[in-house]
Amino acid sequence: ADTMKIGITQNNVGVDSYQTTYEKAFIAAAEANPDIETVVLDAGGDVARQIAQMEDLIQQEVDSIIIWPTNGEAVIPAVRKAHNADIPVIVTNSNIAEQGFDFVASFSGPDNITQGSRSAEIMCDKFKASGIEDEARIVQISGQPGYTTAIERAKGFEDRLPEVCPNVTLVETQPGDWNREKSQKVMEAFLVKYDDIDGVYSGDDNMGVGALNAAKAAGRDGIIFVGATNFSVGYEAMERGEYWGSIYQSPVDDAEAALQTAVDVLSGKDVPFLNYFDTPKITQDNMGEFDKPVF
Amino acid sequence: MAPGTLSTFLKRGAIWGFILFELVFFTIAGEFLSLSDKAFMDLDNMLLLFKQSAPIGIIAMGMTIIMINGNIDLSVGAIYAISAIVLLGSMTWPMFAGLGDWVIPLSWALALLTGAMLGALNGLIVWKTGVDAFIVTLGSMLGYRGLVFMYNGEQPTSHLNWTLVDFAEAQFLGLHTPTWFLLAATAAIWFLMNRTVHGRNAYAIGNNREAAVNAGIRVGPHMMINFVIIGFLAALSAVVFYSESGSVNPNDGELYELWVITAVVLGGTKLTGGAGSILSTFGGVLAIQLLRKGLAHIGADTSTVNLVIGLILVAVLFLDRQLNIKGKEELRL
Amino acid sequence: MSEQTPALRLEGIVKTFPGVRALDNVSFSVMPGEVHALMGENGAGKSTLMKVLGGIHQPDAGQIIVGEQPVVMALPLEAKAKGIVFIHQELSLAGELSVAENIYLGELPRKRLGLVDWATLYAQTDAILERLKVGFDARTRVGDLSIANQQMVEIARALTVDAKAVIFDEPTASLTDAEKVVLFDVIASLQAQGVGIIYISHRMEEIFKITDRISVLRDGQFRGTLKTAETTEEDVTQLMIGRKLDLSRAASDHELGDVALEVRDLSCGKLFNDASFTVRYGEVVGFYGLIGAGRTEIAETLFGLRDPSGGHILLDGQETRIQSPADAISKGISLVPEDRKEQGLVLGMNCRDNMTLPQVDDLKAGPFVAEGAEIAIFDQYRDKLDIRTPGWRQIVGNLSGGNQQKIVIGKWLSMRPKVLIVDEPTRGIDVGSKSEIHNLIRELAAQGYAVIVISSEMPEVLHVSDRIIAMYGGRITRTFGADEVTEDSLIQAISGISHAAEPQPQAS
Amino acid sequence: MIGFTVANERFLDPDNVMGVIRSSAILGVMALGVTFVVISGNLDLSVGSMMSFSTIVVLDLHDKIGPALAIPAMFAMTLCLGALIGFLVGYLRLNSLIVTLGMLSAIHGLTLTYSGGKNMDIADKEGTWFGVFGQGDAMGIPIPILLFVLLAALLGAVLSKTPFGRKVYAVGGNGVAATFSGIRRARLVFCCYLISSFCVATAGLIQASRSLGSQNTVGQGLELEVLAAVILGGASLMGGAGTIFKTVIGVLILGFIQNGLLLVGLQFYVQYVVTWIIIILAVWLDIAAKRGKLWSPIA
Ligand SMILES: Nc1ncnc2c1ncn2[C@@H]1O[C@H](COP(=O)(O)OP(=O)(O)OP(=O)(O)O)[C@@H](O)[C@H]1O
Ligand SMILES: Nc1ncnc2c1ncn2[C@@H]1O[C@H](COP(=O)(O)OP(=O)(O)OP(=O)(O)O)[C@@H](O)[C@H]1O
Ligand SMILES: [Mg+2]
Ligand SMILES: [Mg+2]
Repeated sequence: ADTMKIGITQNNVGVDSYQTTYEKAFIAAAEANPDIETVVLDAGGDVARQIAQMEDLIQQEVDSIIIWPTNGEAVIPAVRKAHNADIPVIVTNSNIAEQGFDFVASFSGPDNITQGSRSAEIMCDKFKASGIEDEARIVQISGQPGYTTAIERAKGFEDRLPEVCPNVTLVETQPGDWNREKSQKVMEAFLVKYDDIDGVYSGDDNMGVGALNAAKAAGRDGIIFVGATNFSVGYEAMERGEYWGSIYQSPVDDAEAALQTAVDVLSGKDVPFLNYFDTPKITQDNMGEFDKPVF
Repeated sequence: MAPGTLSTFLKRGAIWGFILFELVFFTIAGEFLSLSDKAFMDLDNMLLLFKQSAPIGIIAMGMTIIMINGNIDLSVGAIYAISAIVLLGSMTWPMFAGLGDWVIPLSWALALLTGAMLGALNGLIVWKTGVDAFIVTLGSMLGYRGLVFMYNGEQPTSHLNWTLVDFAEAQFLGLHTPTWFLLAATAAIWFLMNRTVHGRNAYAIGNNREAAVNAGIRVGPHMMINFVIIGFLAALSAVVFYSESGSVNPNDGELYELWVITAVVLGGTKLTGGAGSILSTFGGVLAIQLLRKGLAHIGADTSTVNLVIGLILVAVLFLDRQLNIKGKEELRL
Repeated sequence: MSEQTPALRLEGIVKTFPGVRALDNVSFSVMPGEVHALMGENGAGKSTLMKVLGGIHQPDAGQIIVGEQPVVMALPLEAKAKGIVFIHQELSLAGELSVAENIYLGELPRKRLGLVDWATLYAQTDAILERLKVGFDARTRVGDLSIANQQMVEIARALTVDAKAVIFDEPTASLTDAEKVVLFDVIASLQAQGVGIIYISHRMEEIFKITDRISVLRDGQFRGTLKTAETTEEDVTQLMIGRKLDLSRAASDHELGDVALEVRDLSCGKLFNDASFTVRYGEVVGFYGLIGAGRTEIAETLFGLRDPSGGHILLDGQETRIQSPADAISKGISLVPEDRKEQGLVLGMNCRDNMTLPQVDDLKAGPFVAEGAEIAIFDQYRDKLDIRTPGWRQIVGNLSGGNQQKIVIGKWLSMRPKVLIVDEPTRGIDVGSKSEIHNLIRELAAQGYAVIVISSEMPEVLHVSDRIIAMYGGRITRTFGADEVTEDSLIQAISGISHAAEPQPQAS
Repeated sequence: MIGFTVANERFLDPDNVMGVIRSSAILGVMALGVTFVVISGNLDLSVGSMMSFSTIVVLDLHDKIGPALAIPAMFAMTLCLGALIGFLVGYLRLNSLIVTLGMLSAIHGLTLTYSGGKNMDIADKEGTWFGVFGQGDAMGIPIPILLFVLLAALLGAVLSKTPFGRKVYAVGGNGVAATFSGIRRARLVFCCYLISSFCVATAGLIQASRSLGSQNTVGQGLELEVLAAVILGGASLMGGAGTIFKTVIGVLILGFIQNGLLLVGLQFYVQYVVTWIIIILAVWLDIAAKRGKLWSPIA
């Protein structure tokens, strides 16, 4: 068969190691397959640039486009253009809005809402185990304002928590911008402000570890830290027993799933429209089952 | 011909030389590195180049006059986002419900008005308080961004109107709608700066503010007008872009100020004010978009793109400097 | 004249700045068709008074009467509207704009829709430039003009409106004799049109040539008005500085030492060619020439600011290359530059810091700057040069023009160089201080310094120099000894018509 | 300030005040260097990205060659970057805004290449003494504060008392006149960028030591905050004005605003708006006091 030319436009590669690892894994997976050639682009978080990249990929007549949307709705017209040019589009990591489903071949990625719910469950289970499920007070450090992933995780968490632990109060939420240092500052202020914090939920482990550092520096023990996207720092903190749990999500799986979906679509296989890969809970109890994350 | 337009055009030729270099380089490199069978200089690709330059380019025109005037505006990215929110948000407001597609011009007007007013607010503060524009707009970059988030929290504001999308994607005489707006903005601003009293006074103010004051030029209103114009253009850029894309994230437009300023300075406008040319800014905008496109064309990865963009900026400056050296007789300062 | 109403009248004007009472109850008036000189030492308050008149400063007390009406002018714009045109002491131009736009700055002719009426603008400008007999046209970028020509642009502004009164604040400070003639013609024609003219200058010969009356300010106070025809230089000076001037040439005859500086066939591109001359210890060499003659460029080359394209520089008989000003300073060369605002001073810095700037590296106590030593230097030269300032902490930008110039001179004198080059040293300096500076230059020579004086004022060159080098078009045309020089031969030498033997400079 | 105290009584709690100063230390140290650059009439927008670089490099080298060697190695590498910028701006006379903007991007690329895009963490966090710079105490004062204060005192003295400092003001105030006064402008600007990069390296050290692990974007966006602090302190973008002391004030104002707003617990976007208002009011009142008039005299 001819080689397949697959273009990908990622959201914002430089911003965290998840996305960088994703990019590397994607390139590695593509190189491993002699039938695939790829153009790997990064939108740098800018919708306008991403749309321009879509147009460029269409103009370069690639066979398929994978997009990690910077904005699940803004890219729909660009996706439609690809669709009209008979280029199948695969959405990766975070989905586009429903209006655009008609123009998309498949979505491949994690389910961020479910991730948020699962974090709530991890946190609640731990409170129950410690017997404080009726009085616990928690704070949330969310991801960068405006990012779908940040929004969905927060939503999943906030919706699920009252269902499983109705008496736990979420006292305040502030964004940590996916940034460990920023999150540490936010947590420092929380610690000054609230004498009683039993749990911290952060949108990813990077921020979670920042919060953990703040708590350690202030000498506040006994706080339950739960995150998402288990980074290696988070994994290590769990090994040390300082950090309770997270969601295991591998950018390598994410990247390989997206590429495989594209290949499947191009070779005419039937693929499910929503192609979630599993992102299980990871806590100090079961972490032995998981490899340490590479990022 | 307005004074010096042609000669400054030639003197600031570095940017056009650089564009030429980019074209040649990416064409040749593309032969070896690109996956695509299409040439880099393919007509469609060049048409896309203009279209894709529009969001930054339209704002850059406003930034040029602000900088010629001796000020700077760091809040354009935030104004861009607010205007986009007003544009898309207002289309779904219940009070406009019965209007059908007539809501479009209304929303456009509202968005443009918003931009102009936010610009006016900046201008008014700069004028009346005497605080440096850098600080005022650094502040409003943050403050306006706060307003963006107030409208819809962290949620994107969306309204996909296919009539609008079709209009924005249309091509007239081969050029895309955004290209037309970019060209119109460029022409209008060129005319303003080279043909009108306001434009010439703006140059004088940026060049030697004391002299302008002594000559009886009212500095405040001129600055204010320019801030209104850049606000308007930031909104116009948003209107053009979001008509097509239909959804705005609250952090859209972040870092636009830096890209815009880069384009303007690449075009030879002085940060200290008083000198600058609209056409060269146009060149600066094209050069940046060409660079992004070219690097994508040859498939450079993220770290390379960052590295190369940075080094190229420095290289262009260096080239420009070499071109402008008057010779060995020059004073060594 | 006396029964007419004055074009302009000032009554009891008071203006204070922090630490300075710049104007203290000043009253005077200007008749239509009169050229009225305003004189006073540096810092006496002349510019301040005119700025009050021009709407740039607001008086603390007193009133301004134009025609019959008392007026309040909150803005320069309003002064202009009242027919008061102000030609500034410091150039007030936008260098990036064209000559025409600068002349009509703030009042560009308009068409509909706020468009500039370029045709009218250029036509009017060309007419004005015609009258001024200058060699540039309306479309030239002002930044490309020499200082003298920029000054002419400034002067051209006086001709743009139907003025009631025109204020010239030291217009000739950076003009050479050729342009002065033109300026005086302009003033005469304004006078003929019945415009009242206020003329500020430190040059007595001009004052006596063109003015009708002279008003004198001293330390911000009005000292009286004299009829020019009925007074003498001595009287005016007496009124200004409160004593008589000693104009005799001090300490002129002393032994000359060895050759300090020798320049052989020095060239720099098209700026100047094959310049050869020597300066001996104890000698003052004057450079005289028209604008663009290349005197400044030679000085800049000697100071390491330009790369010579050929020739040799010998200091104490040793051939040297001067790489940079720092290098020049370390080799004992100092330059008092011609443009004090751009080249001489950091306007936002205080007086002391400006004065000690070139030697701040040497004034150390441990790792720090020795403030005591600095203040000592400042005090020494403040007294020596009679610098008027409330104290060393004053920001230089707030000093009067002449006092700024003195700071620059003090800065380089305090370096105690071997070779001191002064470029237009007395530009904007009052008569008293001027003769002090002349004496100082002579004194320095007597102490054994080698001094080069570049000046566009013939009396000055004649007064201070042991030898005079005349330049024309980038070439040295002739060298005069103090005894052989006459005004006529000097004028011939600088206009390229002297000495058939000298090679004629190529037109460039 | 009063508002914050009323809104949350813990604002003036010594622990909180100490905390704010400590977390401002990183920003503050960088601002010290940028003050030199700004006074000399230039800009430095690369400090954030350079700080990420320093942090990543020292963390990486920590495990490879040990902290004792890693620290000087990181300083050397950061100073090289500073020297490069200094060369471009000082000797080649390129526009500093664009050069440093370009370097912002280029150094980010360099960092990504260096780290392979991964987070960088010290493997044995318990067993290293490296944490002392960010977490340690000396005589009850946190080391970051101590470093900040020492560096501020040192650089403050350099700027206000030494010939070098005097020349920085001169070059920023009027570069041409400074050259005419025999100041080697290129060398001086070069030195300012070296100082700036030294400060950045120190900030990177504190940052790395504080969290013993970090990400490629740790310094992202700090350049504007640093600049805001410097300007808030009264330095002029035109050069020639500003002091280290005022910069420290600017840093603290910014730090306390951020902390105060967090303590009040406003929505983050309300914080944005309030920060905007406070910054403009602060600068406005400052210059209004200087000119003795509330409204600007601009016609
Ligand atoms: N803006 C200002 N702030 C403070 N002091 C000032 C200011 N402007 C002028 N002065 C002071 O007012 C006094 C009068 O200055 P002015 O410029 O009027 O002198 P002048 O007579 O024009 O002198 P020159 O012949 O040197 O030009 C001086 O002592 C000067 O230092
Ligand atoms: N014929 C000319 N062609 C080009 N440029 C000229 C010409 N005449 C004068 N200039 C410009 O005018 C400037 C002033 O000349 P310069 O400073 O050498 O004169 P000068 O002899 O020092 O006289 P002064 O210092 O009294 O003005 C020169 O640097 C040059 O740029
Ligand atoms: Mg004066
Ligand atoms: Mg000269």
